[in-house]
Formats: sequence, C-alpha cells, structure tokens
Amino acid sequence: MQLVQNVPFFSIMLAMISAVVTPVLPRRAAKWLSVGMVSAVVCLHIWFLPFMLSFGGSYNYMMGHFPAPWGNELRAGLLETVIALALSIVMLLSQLSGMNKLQRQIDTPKQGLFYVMCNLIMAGMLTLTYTNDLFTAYVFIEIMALSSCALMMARQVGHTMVASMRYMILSLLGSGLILIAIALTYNLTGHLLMENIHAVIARYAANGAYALPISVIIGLFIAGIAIKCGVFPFHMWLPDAYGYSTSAASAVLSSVVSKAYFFLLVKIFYRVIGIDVVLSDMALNLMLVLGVLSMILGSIGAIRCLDIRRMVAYSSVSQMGYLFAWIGLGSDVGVAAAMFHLVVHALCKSMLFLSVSPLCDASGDSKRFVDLRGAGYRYVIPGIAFSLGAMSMVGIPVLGGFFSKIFFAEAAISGAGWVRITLLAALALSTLLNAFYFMHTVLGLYRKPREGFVRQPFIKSRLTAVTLSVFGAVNLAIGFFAKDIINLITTGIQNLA
Amino acid sequence: MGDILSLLWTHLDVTVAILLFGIGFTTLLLHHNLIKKIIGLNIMETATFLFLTSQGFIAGRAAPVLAEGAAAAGYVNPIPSGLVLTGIVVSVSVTAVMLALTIRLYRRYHTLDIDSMTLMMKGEDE
Amino acid sequence: MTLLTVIVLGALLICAVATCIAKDLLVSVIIFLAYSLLMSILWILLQSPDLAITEAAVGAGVTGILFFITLKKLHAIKVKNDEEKDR
Amino acid sequence: MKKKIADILRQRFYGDESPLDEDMIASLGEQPQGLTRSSNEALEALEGVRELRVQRAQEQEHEMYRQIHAWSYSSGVKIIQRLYRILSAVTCFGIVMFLLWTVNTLPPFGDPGNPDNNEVAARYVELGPGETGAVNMVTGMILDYRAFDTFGEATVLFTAACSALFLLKLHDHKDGKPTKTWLEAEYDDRFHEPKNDQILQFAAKLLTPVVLLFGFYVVLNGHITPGGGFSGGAIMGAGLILYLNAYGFKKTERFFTYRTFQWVTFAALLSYAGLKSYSFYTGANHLESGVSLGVPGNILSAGFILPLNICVGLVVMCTMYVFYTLIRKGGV
Repeated sequence: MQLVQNVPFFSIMLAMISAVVTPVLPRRAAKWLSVGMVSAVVCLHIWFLPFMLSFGGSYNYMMGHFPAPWGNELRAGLLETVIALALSIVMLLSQLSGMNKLQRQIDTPKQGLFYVMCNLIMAGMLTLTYTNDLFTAYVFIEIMALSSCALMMARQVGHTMVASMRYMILSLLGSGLILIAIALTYNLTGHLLMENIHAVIARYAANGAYALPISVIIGLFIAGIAIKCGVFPFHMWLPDAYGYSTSAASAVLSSVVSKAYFFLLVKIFYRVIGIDVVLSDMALNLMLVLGVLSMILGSIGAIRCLDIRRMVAYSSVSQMGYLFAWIGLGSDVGVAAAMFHLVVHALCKSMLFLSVSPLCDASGDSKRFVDLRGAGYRYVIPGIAFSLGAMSMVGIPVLGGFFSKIFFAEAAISGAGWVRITLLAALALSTLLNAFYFMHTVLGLYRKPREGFVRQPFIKSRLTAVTLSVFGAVNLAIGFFAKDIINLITTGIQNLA
Repeated sequence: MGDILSLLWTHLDVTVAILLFGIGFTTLLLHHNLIKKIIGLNIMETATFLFLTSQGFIAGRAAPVLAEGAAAAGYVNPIPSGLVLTGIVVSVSVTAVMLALTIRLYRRYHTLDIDSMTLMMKGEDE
Repeated sequence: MTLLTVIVLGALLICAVATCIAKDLLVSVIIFLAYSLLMSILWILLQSPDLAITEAAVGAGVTGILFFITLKKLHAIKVKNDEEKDR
Repeated sequence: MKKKIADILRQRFYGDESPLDEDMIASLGEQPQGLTRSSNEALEALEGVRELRVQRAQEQEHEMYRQIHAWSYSSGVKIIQRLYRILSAVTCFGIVMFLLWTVNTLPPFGDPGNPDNNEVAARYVELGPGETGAVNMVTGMILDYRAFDTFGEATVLFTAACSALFLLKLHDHKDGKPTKTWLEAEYDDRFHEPKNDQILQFAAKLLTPVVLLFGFYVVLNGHITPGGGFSGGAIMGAGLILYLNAYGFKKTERFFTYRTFQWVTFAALLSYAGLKSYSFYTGANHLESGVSLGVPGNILSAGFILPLNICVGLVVMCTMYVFYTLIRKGGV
C-alpha cells in the first residue's frame, strides 16, 4: 500500500485530533488550527485526486488489523474523493469568509468552542463520505447532529434556540428511524460492512426472500435522511436556523452537513442495498414525492419572504428537493445529475449565505429587501458574488447551475410515463419561481436606495472580499469544467456499485 | 387473526420493542412538554436497543464472557451488545444536550410548551 | 421464553404508558427510572450483562440525576421569576 | 389568550435580557418616511411614483402578514395544530403497524440458525481471546475489532459536553473576577441546594470512596468481566456527583475545576486517538504492531484494551460530572 492511499485516514484523524486539541488552546490559535486543518485536508485531497484517477477503481482501507466482515473499514473511490474535496473547499472558504462576522456575533469566550464544532463537522463529513460501515455511519450521524445543533445556536437569540430545539427533536426522530433500519438490516444479513450486506441482500433479492423487510429498510433510510436534510414536510426548523445563525454556520449547515447526509443515502443505495434492488422498489416513490413537493413549496416559501436570509434558506429547501426528486427518478443518469447538482449547490449556496451578510452590514444591519436596495454599489465584491450565485441558481448559461439544469432535464426526459411529465413540469415551474425571486433580489441590489436611507459606516473586511472572489472564481470554474466533472462523477458512480 | 397473534407471540421481545418504539415516537412528536418529549426520546431509543439486543440472543446460551475449555457454540452473539453499548452512550449525551437547551429556553420564555415558545418567538419579530 | 421475561416485558409496557400520561413531571421521571431498571433486568435475561451494568449506571443513574437536577433548576427559575413579579 | 400571556412574558423580559438583537434594533430605528418628491426632473418623478407604488404594495403585504399573524394567534393556529396532531398520530400508528407487520416476516427469535449468527460472530467468540487478548468478548469487540466506532462514541460524549458548555457555561472576566451573573448563579445555588446536611454528608463520606473504587474496578476489569470504560466511568461520575451534593462546590473545586475537565478530556481522547491511530495505520499498511497481548484473563493483558478502557472511563467520568455541574450552576 502506497503512502498516498492513507489520505482518507489521515484526513479523518487530523480533523478528530484537532477537535480534541482545540478546547485547551487560546482562541486565536483555535481559529488558525481549524483553518490550517481544513486547508491541510484540501491539500491532501489535491494530492489524492490524481492518484485516484490513475488508480482506476476503488480500494478498502482496514481500520485495524482485521479484514472486512470483522473490523471497521474505510473505502476510497473516485466519487468519494470528488465529494470530499468539494465539501472541504466549501468548509475552508466558509470559515475564512465568515470569520469577521463571527467575531462580532458570538461571545468571545465561546468562539473556541465554535471551532471545535467546525472540526467535528469536518470529521463527520469526511467519515460519512468514506466509511464502509453502517454503524460507523450512525455514530457519526449523531456527532454531526449534535455539532450542527451547537453551530446553529452559537449566536444565541430566541429564533436560533427554538429552531435548534425543533431541529434536535426532528433530527432524533430521524436517527431513531435510521437506527431501526440498521437493526433490521443487521437482523436480515448479520453484517455491518457495506459490501457484505450487499452480497447477502443480492442473494435474497435473487430468490425473492424477505421482500417486505427490504422495502421497509429502504423506506426508513429515506425517511430518516429526508428528516435530517430538511426537505418539505420536515423543514419547520430550517428558515429560522439558517436565517438567524451566524453566516459561517448557515453556510456550513446548508452546504456541508445536509450534503454529507445526502451522499450517505446515495452510498447506502448503491453499496448496501444495491441500486437494482432500490430502483425496482416501491419505496423509491416516497423520494420522488418528497422531492417534488419540496421543490415547489420551498420556492413558494422563498417568494413569501420579506427578509433576504430567510429567502436563501427557503431556496435551500427547494434545492434539496431537486436532489431527492432526481434520485427518485430511478436511473443512473438521474443520480449523476443529482451528484453534479450536489457539488454545484454546495459551492453556490454557501457563497450566497456568505455574501448576504456583508451586504446586510452595508445596509445598516438590516436584512429586509427595502433596505438592501443599492447595497451592490455600497459593497461591490459581495454584490457581484451574490449576483453570480443567484444567476447560477437560476440557470444562466455558462454557470454551474445551468449545466445542472441541463443534466436534470436530460435525465427527466429519459424517464418513463408520468414520472417524466411530473419531473419536467416541476423543473420548469421551480426554475420559473427561482428566477422570479432571485432576479427580483439581484435587481433590487442595484437599484437606487430608498429615499430617507442614511448610509451608515460599516467595516469592510479584506479577508471577506478575497475569499468571496475565490468563491466566485470556483463557481465560474465549475461551469467551465462541467463536462469533465460530470464525466468524473459518472465514472465514480460506476465504481461505487 | 389468530395466526398473526401467535406469530407476534413467538416474536414477543421484538413486538414489545416495536410497541415501546411507537409509544416513545408518539410522545416525542406529539407531547407539548419538552421534558416529556425528552423522556419519550429515551423510551424510543431504549426500545431500539431492545430490538437490537434481542437479535443477539440465542436460547440456552450464555453471555459472551469466555471461560476456559468451554465450547465456542455455548455463547450468544456479542455484536448487538457492543452496538447497543455505543447507542446507550449516544442517548445519554443527546439527553444532556436537550436538557441544557430546555433550561436555556425556559429561562428565556418561561414555558416548557414548544408551541407557545414558537408563538413568542414570532412575537419578537414584529 | 420464561415467565419472568413475559412479566418484565409487560411491566415495561405499563411503565412506558404511565410515564407518558403522568401529569406530574417528577412522577413521570421516577416512573422512567423504574423503566430503565426493568430494562436492565431484561438485558440480564437476554444474556448481555455488559448492557445491564451500563444501563443501570447510565440510564437509571446518571440520566435520572440529570432529569432531577433539571426539574429542580426549572423550579428555581420559576420561583425567582415569581418573586420578581411580586415585587 | 396565548397572545396575552406572550405579551406579559415579553414585557417582563425586556427588563433583564433584551430579546431584541442588533438586527431588530437597527430595523426599529428606521421608520419608513413619507416620500418627498423632487420637482425638477421628470425621471425622478417617475421613479418616485414607482417607489410609492412599491411601498404601497409592501405595506399591503405587511398588512396581510399582520392579519395572518392575528388569525394564527387566535383560531388558525388551533386548527392547524389539531390537523398536524391528527396527521402525526396517524403517521405514528401507521409506522408501528407497518413495523409490526414487518417483524412477523423476520427470522424467528432466539434461533441459532438465524442469519445474524454467522461467521462474524463465530470468529469473535472462537478466535477472540487469541486475537485481542480479552476474555469479555463485548469489550474485545468494541475496543479492538470495531475500535473506530468506539472512538466516534467517545467523541459523541465530548461533542455533547462542548454543546452543553456552549449553552450553559457562565464566564469569568478576563482578570479572573467573577461577573454579576456568575455571582447570582452562585447565590442561587447556595439558596436552593442542601446546606451541611449531616445525614447526607455522613452517607457520602461512607459511600463515595466505595463508589469510586467500584467504578475504578469496573474500568480496570473491562476486558475480563462485564463492564468497561463506559459503565465504570458513569459509576465514578455518579460518585463525584454524590460528593458534590453533600459537600458543595467549595470542596470539589479543590480537585476538580474547569481546567481539570479540559486537560483530562484532552489527554484521554488524545491518547486514545494516538494509540488507535498507530494500530489503524499498522493494520492498514500490513505492518506488525508489535504489541504483546499477554495471557488472556490476566489484568495486565489484552494489549491496548486496558489503557483504552481507562481513557474512555476518564472521559465518561468527566463528562457526566460536567453535565451535572453545568445544569446545576452553569460552571464547574
């Protein structure tokens, strides 16, 4: 085994160890340790990606001295590497960009703890991406749930506290469902490692045994993860949580945490249950229904908002709906489109959240659309970043969002019967609604300020400007290399099974 | 009907676990009081653990603390016990965090009812 | 399936229902502790002594203490609040 | 009715802890002014008319929201809540029925031929003592075969402790002087907790050493008898809590402060991570680990399991104690 193959293990351990070390460090050191750790992980992955490309397949990494059905394992493949790299970049840029705002919004002694939580989320994200073991996934889901709750309420106002209570309740219901699903899986197969479970379930599927429990398992996993991602009927906590917590926290929660959960679901479909079993199962329709509902209703919720951050938060609901609906479509093309959109949306939504908060600062700390008029002139770089992100979400050509819409449409057309019609209609309607609320906002940013608006002095931070420019460049690059990325993802999905 | 009942009787442990899960789930979802919700959460989690543990049980075998010279076929399956051990610790930490949140919320809103909390929170917004 | 197991299972169900419908929070917490102890007995019957000892220490012990101190704290906050209201 | 209660409570609250955060205060300061129209340029006039229209639309929208709010405070919220409750009750019932139905199709209870009694469990029981050195196979499994899970689990405790600190910890000033809130908390604690209760103190004097010793015994013998880091740590934590209850914070602060918690958790988790990283790395790269397992059944055996158990036990003990102190007073 070459040294480079240890990268997943090194990244996870690095994140965990820096989380453990942070509480005893002074606040400044904690901050830079966290940033340094995330950048180290990004660098490790940049080293790792070419290796995985030349390596071709995937490999298992034993955590300890015992092979597959006995010990814990990690598994590295192309898709995992791409997702981990993308989400680590999001994490790094979010931390840097939200740093100044965070120092003003969170009590000084508690800032160190904030970075502990960031490190833990990083560890959880990496582990959920790379793990080859269902029970490890459960443990790290709980770590993610606790630490994202802490991130949410880091800025302690009434909204975030009530939202985090609601989040905890829903999230624990979700964990309960996932744990029952894992217990059922263990009961049927006697294994916890993904490949071994897959072998046994494939055997059952071939001779038609235990069809009902397998359906139930799929349904429970879908319901559990849907609750945790905050798609439509379970989204009550989301607008308050994302809308009032500090901007770095909102960016991390919407882009890293929910994406990691979603990727775990895809992994479970491909590697635990087997995609052919899943695709022929009735339970998948649950995903389609949840997805379409949250696509439409999330957008409608966004239109009804008077406050820019709640609008961006609601837009998150609708975008998670896209991912669910296109997995629910039940074809490989749909999964590839969803994975591409996962990357695009992670980069885009975090940029939106992070550019909104300087714009609000420039408008006298108000989040209402009326006061935000002309903010694009007052603070140029965040204005451009927001417009870029909004245009990408709407699907203006050359940007990443445009390509994901194209891939979505292609995948939907390849579907059959009423599913095709529903998805195409939902895509059209949701894009229209998206365009309405995002363009409305962007145009508002470049209008004359309302009369009687007094321009108040605000702090311009160089760090925020630089990171937002990098964010913008990354988003442009995604559109530029869309074809390559989708090729990577398609190969990765083939390797996943 | 009799068939189903006898089947449920042979799976008695698991059936009770599912019923307890239902009770806990319903309490967690429907009860207004936060403390009750947390107790419901605990019941739900222990029910899941009971479900897991009962799968490791093999009638007539002993706990997996190995004695010298005993046959390997004399012990129950140790895996579910290990998993549940992990689960219990997760459940106590989650409970502690929920209780801490409850205290903070009570200090702010002076109620344990999550719906009135939400109403007051919306009131702050106007 | 021994008789003892059946009795413990039945008692578990009764405790769970009683916890959820009890009006007083303290009563509810105490019944929950009884539930935890019954669960640890059940785990001995299911041949998992590790779980039994952990549940007795964590579920019936520490969780119970945490619930009690929380109730006490809530009461203290309430008393303080009432005093301020009277003033 | 609820509205009234909300109002009363809110009014009381504005006093000590203002629920208005900066955003809201900022938005309060800027009441929308009446539009003044500059007479010269037609373009600006047009703009002004549009502004007026937009503003009127926004006012209407605000009015609509206010009405919705008013409605939702009275009857609407009741209807929606009832609907939500009925739906959730139906969902819960459905889930339980569905699971019961599923359970019937599962393999029978307690049968040795079930799919989960396969080669995995067999190897743990047959080769376990030789491969891990532990006699209690549950400990052997969680601390050697599946040690990464257990590391995650210890981290869950650490995460929970940090979240509770986030929520409840009261902080001193920089120069070490206690703040007003801290003093108030201290006062409240003295007021509400038992003071020099003779019976309690006598019982604690007798019991605390025994409880701590028993906890330590359970931790040390984790690989031989049932128990281990988690249960033993919880027992030790309970012992500390008993001592605190009897003698108050003055006495416990002599040996357990916030810094103790910080450094003990840090050291324990870091040594866990270090030891396990070593064995993960050697295992994955097919190197010899060079750890001798000793004779299964002896106290000094089973390689890393004994130190790992001690680490886990320390983490659990500190976390449990810190949960208690945080909830009681808001600090260690």
